[in-house]
Amino acid sequence: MDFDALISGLDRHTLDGITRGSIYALVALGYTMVYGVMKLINFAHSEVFMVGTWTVLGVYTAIGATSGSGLAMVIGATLLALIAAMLASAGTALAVERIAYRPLRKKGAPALIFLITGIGCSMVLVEVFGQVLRVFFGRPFGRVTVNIPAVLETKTVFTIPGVDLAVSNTRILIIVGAIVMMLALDAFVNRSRLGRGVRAVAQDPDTASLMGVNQERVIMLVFVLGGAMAGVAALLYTVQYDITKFDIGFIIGLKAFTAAVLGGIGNLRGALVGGLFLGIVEVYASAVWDSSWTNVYAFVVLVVVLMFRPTGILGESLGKARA
Amino acid sequence: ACGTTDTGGGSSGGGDEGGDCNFKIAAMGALSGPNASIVVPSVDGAQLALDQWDGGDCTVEMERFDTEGDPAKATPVATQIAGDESFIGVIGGAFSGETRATKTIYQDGGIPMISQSATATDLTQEDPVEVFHRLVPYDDYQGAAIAKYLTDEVGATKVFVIDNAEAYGEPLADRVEETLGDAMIQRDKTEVGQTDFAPTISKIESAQPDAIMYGGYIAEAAPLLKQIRDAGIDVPFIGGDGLYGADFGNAVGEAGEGAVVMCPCAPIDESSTFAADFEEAYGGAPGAYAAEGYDAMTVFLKGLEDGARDRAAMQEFVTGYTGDGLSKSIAFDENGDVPQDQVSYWAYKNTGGTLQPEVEVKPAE
Amino acid sequence: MLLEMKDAVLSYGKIEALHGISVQVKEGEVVSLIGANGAGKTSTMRALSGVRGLSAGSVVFNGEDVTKLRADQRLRLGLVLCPEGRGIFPGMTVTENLNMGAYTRKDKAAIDEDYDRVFGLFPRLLERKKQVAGTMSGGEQQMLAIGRALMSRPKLLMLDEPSMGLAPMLIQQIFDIITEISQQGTTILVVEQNAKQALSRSDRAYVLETGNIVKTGTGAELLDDPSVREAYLGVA
Amino acid sequence: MHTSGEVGETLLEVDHVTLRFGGVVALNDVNFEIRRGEILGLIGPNGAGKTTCFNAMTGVYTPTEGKIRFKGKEIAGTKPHKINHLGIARTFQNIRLFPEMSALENVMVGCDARHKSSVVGVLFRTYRVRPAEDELPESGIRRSLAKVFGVSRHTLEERAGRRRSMELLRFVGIADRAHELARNLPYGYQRRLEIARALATEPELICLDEPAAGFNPAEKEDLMGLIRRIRDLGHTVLVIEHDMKLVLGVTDRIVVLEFGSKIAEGTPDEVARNPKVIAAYLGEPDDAA
Amino acid sequence: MSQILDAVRGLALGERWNHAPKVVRWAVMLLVIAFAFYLPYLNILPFAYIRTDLTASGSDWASVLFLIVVYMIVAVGLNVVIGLAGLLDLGYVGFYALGAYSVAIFGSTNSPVVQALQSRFGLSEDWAVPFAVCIPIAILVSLVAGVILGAPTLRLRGDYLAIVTLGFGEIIRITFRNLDGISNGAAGITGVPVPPGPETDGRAFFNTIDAERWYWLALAILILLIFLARRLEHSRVGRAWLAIREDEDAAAVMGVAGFKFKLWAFAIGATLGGLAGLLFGSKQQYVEPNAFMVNLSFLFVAMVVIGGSGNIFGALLGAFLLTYLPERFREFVDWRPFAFGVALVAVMILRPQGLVPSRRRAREFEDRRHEAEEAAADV
Ligand SMILES: Nc1ncnc2c1ncn2[C@@H]1O[C@H](COP(=O)(O)OP(=O)(O)OP(=O)(O)O)[C@@H](O)[C@H]1O
Ligand SMILES: Nc1ncnc2c1ncn2[C@@H]1O[C@H](COP(=O)(O)OP(=O)(O)OP(=O)(O)O)[C@@H](O)[C@H]1O
Ligand SMILES: CC(C)C[C@H](N)C(=O)O
Ligand SMILES: [Mg+2]
Ligand SMILES: [Mg+2]
Repeated sequence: MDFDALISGLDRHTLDGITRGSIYALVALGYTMVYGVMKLINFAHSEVFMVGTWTVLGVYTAIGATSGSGLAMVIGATLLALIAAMLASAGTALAVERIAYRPLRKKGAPALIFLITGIGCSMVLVEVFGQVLRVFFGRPFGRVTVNIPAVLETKTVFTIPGVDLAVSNTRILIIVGAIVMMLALDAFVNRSRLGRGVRAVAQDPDTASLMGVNQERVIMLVFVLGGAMAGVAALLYTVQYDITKFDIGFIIGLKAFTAAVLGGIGNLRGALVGGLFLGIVEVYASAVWDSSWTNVYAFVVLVVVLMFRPTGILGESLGKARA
Repeated sequence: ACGTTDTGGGSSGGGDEGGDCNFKIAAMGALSGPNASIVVPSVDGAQLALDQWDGGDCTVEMERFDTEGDPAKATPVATQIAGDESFIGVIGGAFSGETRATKTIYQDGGIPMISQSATATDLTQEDPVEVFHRLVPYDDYQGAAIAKYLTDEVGATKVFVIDNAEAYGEPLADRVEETLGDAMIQRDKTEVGQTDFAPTISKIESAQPDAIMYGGYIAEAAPLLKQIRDAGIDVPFIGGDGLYGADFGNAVGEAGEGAVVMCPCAPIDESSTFAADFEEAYGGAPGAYAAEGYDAMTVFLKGLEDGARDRAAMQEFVTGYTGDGLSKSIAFDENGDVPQDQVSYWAYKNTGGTLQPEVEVKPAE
Repeated sequence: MLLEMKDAVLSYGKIEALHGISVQVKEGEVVSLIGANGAGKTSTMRALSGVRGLSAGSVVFNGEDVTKLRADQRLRLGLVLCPEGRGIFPGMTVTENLNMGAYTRKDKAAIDEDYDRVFGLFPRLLERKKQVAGTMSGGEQQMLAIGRALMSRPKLLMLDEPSMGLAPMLIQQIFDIITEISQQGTTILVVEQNAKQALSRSDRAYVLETGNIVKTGTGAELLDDPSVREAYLGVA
Repeated sequence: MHTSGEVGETLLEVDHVTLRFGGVVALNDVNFEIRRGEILGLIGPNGAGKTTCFNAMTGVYTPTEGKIRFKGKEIAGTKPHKINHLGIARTFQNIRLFPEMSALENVMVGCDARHKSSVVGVLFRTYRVRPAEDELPESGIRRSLAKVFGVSRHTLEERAGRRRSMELLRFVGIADRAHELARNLPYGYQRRLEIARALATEPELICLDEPAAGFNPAEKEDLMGLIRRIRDLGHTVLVIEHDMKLVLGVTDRIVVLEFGSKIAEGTPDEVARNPKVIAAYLGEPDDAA
Repeated sequence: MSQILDAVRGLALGERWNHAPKVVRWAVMLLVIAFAFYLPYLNILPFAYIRTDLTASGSDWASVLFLIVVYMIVAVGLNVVIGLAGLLDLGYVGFYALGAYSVAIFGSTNSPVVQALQSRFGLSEDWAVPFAVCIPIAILVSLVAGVILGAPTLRLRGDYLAIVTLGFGEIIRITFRNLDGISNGAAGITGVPVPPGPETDGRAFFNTIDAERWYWLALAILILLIFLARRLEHSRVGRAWLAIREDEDAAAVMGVAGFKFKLWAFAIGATLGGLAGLLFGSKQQYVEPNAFMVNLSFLFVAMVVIGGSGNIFGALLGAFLLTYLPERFREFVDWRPFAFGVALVAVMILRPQGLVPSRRRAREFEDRRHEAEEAAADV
């Protein structure tokens, strides 16, 4: 136990926690949106994120971006990777919806079934990168950790005076990127007409259709938006950690879902709050003790929060429970 | 129209006294799943030894049993092998966990095992069974060797030791810590599947070590090392045999330049054709513990040549075996371990993405 | 003919709720649909609005065959249902619920006018503008549902038991509103248990019995029909 | 009915209850009592606080101020299922059946409220009782076994529950669709099923929230009969209803709420003539169709 | 798949079964049970092809049967929680682990706890808590864990429970992995005791080689548990669970003590999970934390759902298929997880009600499907 380390490095740990939490938060959006509208835990969402990281690798490889490329290349490659990852993740999310959920919806299947097809889809996607593609294309696919070139090299941009905390370009990108995306999404859902449609379907699909909301479109939109956010998360993740792996989604997905619940599932701002909170708690606790208990910290915090606030920190919002 | 099948289970098999020589050897390990890449080469190595063998009137087959490295999946496999008398030896288990879970089954079945890579100390030191033998030293020695490398070769006086809290990494790091004594300044634990090591990095930063040791596998070592280098920490990084393999270089990329992997495995003897043969048969350089796999098979084959025709005879033969192998000269002590003086530890340096032998280390004792 | 449903068959699993009924509504009319519990009134409304598909038969609205259109597509054509049991969005505020009524509309100025009109009709809603709809009383929710339907500026407004759960004074008011919007040019199809009120305010009416139409006529005719009087008006 | 007291004594007392939701005062110092054996009507404009009053009486909400006493015992703050055990049952304004259970099963859940089999008792049939002669199995061996070892309480309760549930379905007049899923029943049947389910818990006080909503006049007529028969069985009835004909026709006394406050109380005649009630609620007299 | 099943259903087995005389039902049931006990020796072609040890690299048939039955016990327990009470428990592996670890920690001479007791009370090195005492300990530990987990969390709404229970499973695993002084950490505990029995030629009756004895033991326990679980289902308790699943608030107003019954469901589920874990750990004679990863929880849920949640026999079938098929098709090594995922999706889409749904669920589903289809008829 080393509380001194936590206190003395509080600034540093907070920055680390926010960085980690930003990624959780972005991925959490996908869970929260789908849950809000369909009351469904989309288990395949972690793999939507995973596909995004591979897409980044694919783009870098295709255009030959490596660490040490020129500035134009760095910006171009990063932007291209961002767009590609958003598209790929959104596409994957949509495909999951089509293949695993829509047929069930048409048949009016109970909620548990969606859970199982989601788990099935998740396994399939993991195996596609861990096994299927390896058989056809060989490396880098397979069950190994893969290096992604650090196109955007980590550099200290400025040092916060007083606390002497070095802030790097990648961290700025992650934190700012995550927050901007969240705000944009939040504004979209709460302000735009389509966003209102999303909330209406969340609360009462039948009546929503009587108001002229196309339910199928809304559901697709939700998967696409959630997927795109996971794509953004994927790019930011690779920028920070420079790796991917066939099963990389699992832990992040688990944490992101925890974050979504922590913040109040179905609530977009809740995802942000939950993600950041979880990231910070994990880092603080790991600083005091060590990282081998990380999941325990996360879940203990979850239980404690839910005991006092049964619907998460900010409560539910998209699909508020019927009173 | 109803027939019955012969599924072994007792009387069948080829072990008739002095008669024909028809046997099977089982190789058990994670042939699928995330860890397959550190197991398959050794099983391939065993197969190569069998292929190169001129068995005379003996026909021997090797059967591969996939356990995914999971003890629960390994037990039915072991029961099957132990119950089928046509198996005369087992190569494996590749991992310590599955070995721990199955060695009593093999003991009950009286079938000798030779493990090519299970290094956990307790397998032979705490509750040894007669049938278990291994061609690798146990982690205590490996840990000591790593510590020795750190102090003698690197000259480190402030080592930061990290492990992955798992059955392989933790005891290894424990042993390193023990041997280093005061030369270790701080210890930290991570978790399998972790990719963000920020808390560990900040601990390293404030500890200001002159070397870092990691006990764990490639999947976590790669991001850990990258983040260490990203944070501008340039001190030497050294890991155990869990990092041994081409995948390490691939996964860590440029950040891995100069990282050191310790392995109780000598570089393949230049004069032997093993490397070339292996490459020809499997289309790649011999990977982790390929030579040990080859040696394990060779011991069993020698036993058959020697006239061992049942498990008891084979067990007796293996226990008393001495001979030169590819990886080391082989003999087993009463616990089933190869004698310490036969083992050579090598430090391999990651240069340009591949592991190059750097220096041999002899642990103290 | 604004709306024409022909030989409609609707079933829930093995239960057939409508056995081939035909309903017509002319532009500008107020038509009511009466019948006992389980007669199929709500089912008829569902079929017309597109919440549920037909297994046989057709629906034509404003000259267009809408049988294969979804509810949201029909709404865009001006066919609007205020459903039985209200179906307000419980987690949205009163204002947001009304907003949803104008979901497909883009004419901002006219929308604002309609707000005022709805708040004028139901001052209670204005008082509770910010209340989350799920916490309102049954009758308040009913007002909201009707107000929301009006926000869609329907060509044909279908109301499924609009007076259910309302206090006597409000029932009176609801029927006045129906008359009023009808005079403003909206065609109306209404399902009512309050048959006396409904019939006296309707141009025409249909009587449904166990999934079949058993009677039709002008409101006044049916009001005088002895069998109708006995079964639905509670007058022996 | 487990205990039955004297007809006319105070059964439930709403003692100066106030209930606020944030700024909304749903009940404002409401004060009235329900007497054993009567049919009491609770009326008032929409949003007056009638359903809230029910919710406070059945443990869904806890009053902000004031007390609610049932048979002299304070019940505010007691859990809903405990309140049911004390003897209050209700129906819901928005029907809330167990949609995927059959009508019969719905009622059996109600019956279970009075049953005593525990989980352990169900598993191991430990609690044996000596059955009455007519509860013994028919066949010889089992009959003698039952005589010697008794029958588990669970078995007896199960049989009794089934029998009673069928009786109740017959009582409310929907026995013909006993085995259909509740969700597939027509609205009117669902309303009646809710009443049967509430009756199954053997309440001393049964509260009906707009039982006639969605009924046509003929059906309302039937319902009035049903409510009277419920009272004749010995239950006390509290009914919320907007249909004046029904309310005036069936109740013994009426309490009128407006904006959360009680504005009148009395016999149907008195209330119908009360100018405050007319102004707030009834409108012109001939509207009560 | 679905055609075959429909064809089978066409035979109206269920109907016939219900109308068959009691004697016939008993006879058939006894036959089925007898056949189940005979299974390890099944050796008549073509049926023998279901054996897992027929192909090269196969695994021991009786051991696989044992694992199947252990998972069936799990499925019966989880079916109470998910299928009957409608509580989504994604951390069931936690109870399974507790059962296995209880018997290891108290019954193995290699366990740090036993060793500490030995030295504290000066007991001999061979002393450990006897197996017979370990059983109630394991049951009690898992039951108490069920209550401890349930008490604060069962008040949460449906899906929150899923993530909290998932967390519970992880906490149990990580705790056992990290607490070296109690559970021997990541290395696990060897020498887990086995049920006592007469020794035959130098081996314990329940040994590692004669797996069929383990299978019979587990099977006998399973049959007893099924019998008890069915009693629960068709009782006041089963009805209460159903009512809670449908509308908890309405159930409360009807006098159903929701919390109490949910807690019971949790406790019963936990106990069965612990019991299954106990059997597993004892047969394995070794427990280690990695045997209890989250994925196993998902697998358990999949068993219950694929078979048809709410129906014990569905859950049994699910447990059988999901355990058996990967073992039977070992030769596909690395393709198995992929095939598994595809199969999960395909089966659920073709038969969303599960392979053998309970009659209630099937009926519910039929209705809803018609509705959904009609609602969608226009798209
Ligand atoms: N979702 C459903 N599933 C199955 N059957 C249904 C469903 N909805 C209605 N029904 C059945 O269809 C028939 C007609 O019901 P419908 O709701 O149209 O009647 P209604 O005339 O509106 O009655 P009410 O006056 O009670 O509202 C009834 O027998 C009812 O049981
Ligand atoms: N949970 C809540 N939060 C906020 N306000 C509430 C809540 N529940 C009820 N109210 C308000 O309290 C008032 C009384 O509601 P209640 O449901 O008791 O009315 P009611 O008399 O039953 O009316 P109706 O006849 O329309 O059903 C209403 O104005 C309602 O909006
Ligand atoms: C292949 C090796 C990394 C296995 C490791 N030495 C173990 O004992 O588990
Ligand atoms: Mg209706
Ligand atoms: Mg009300």
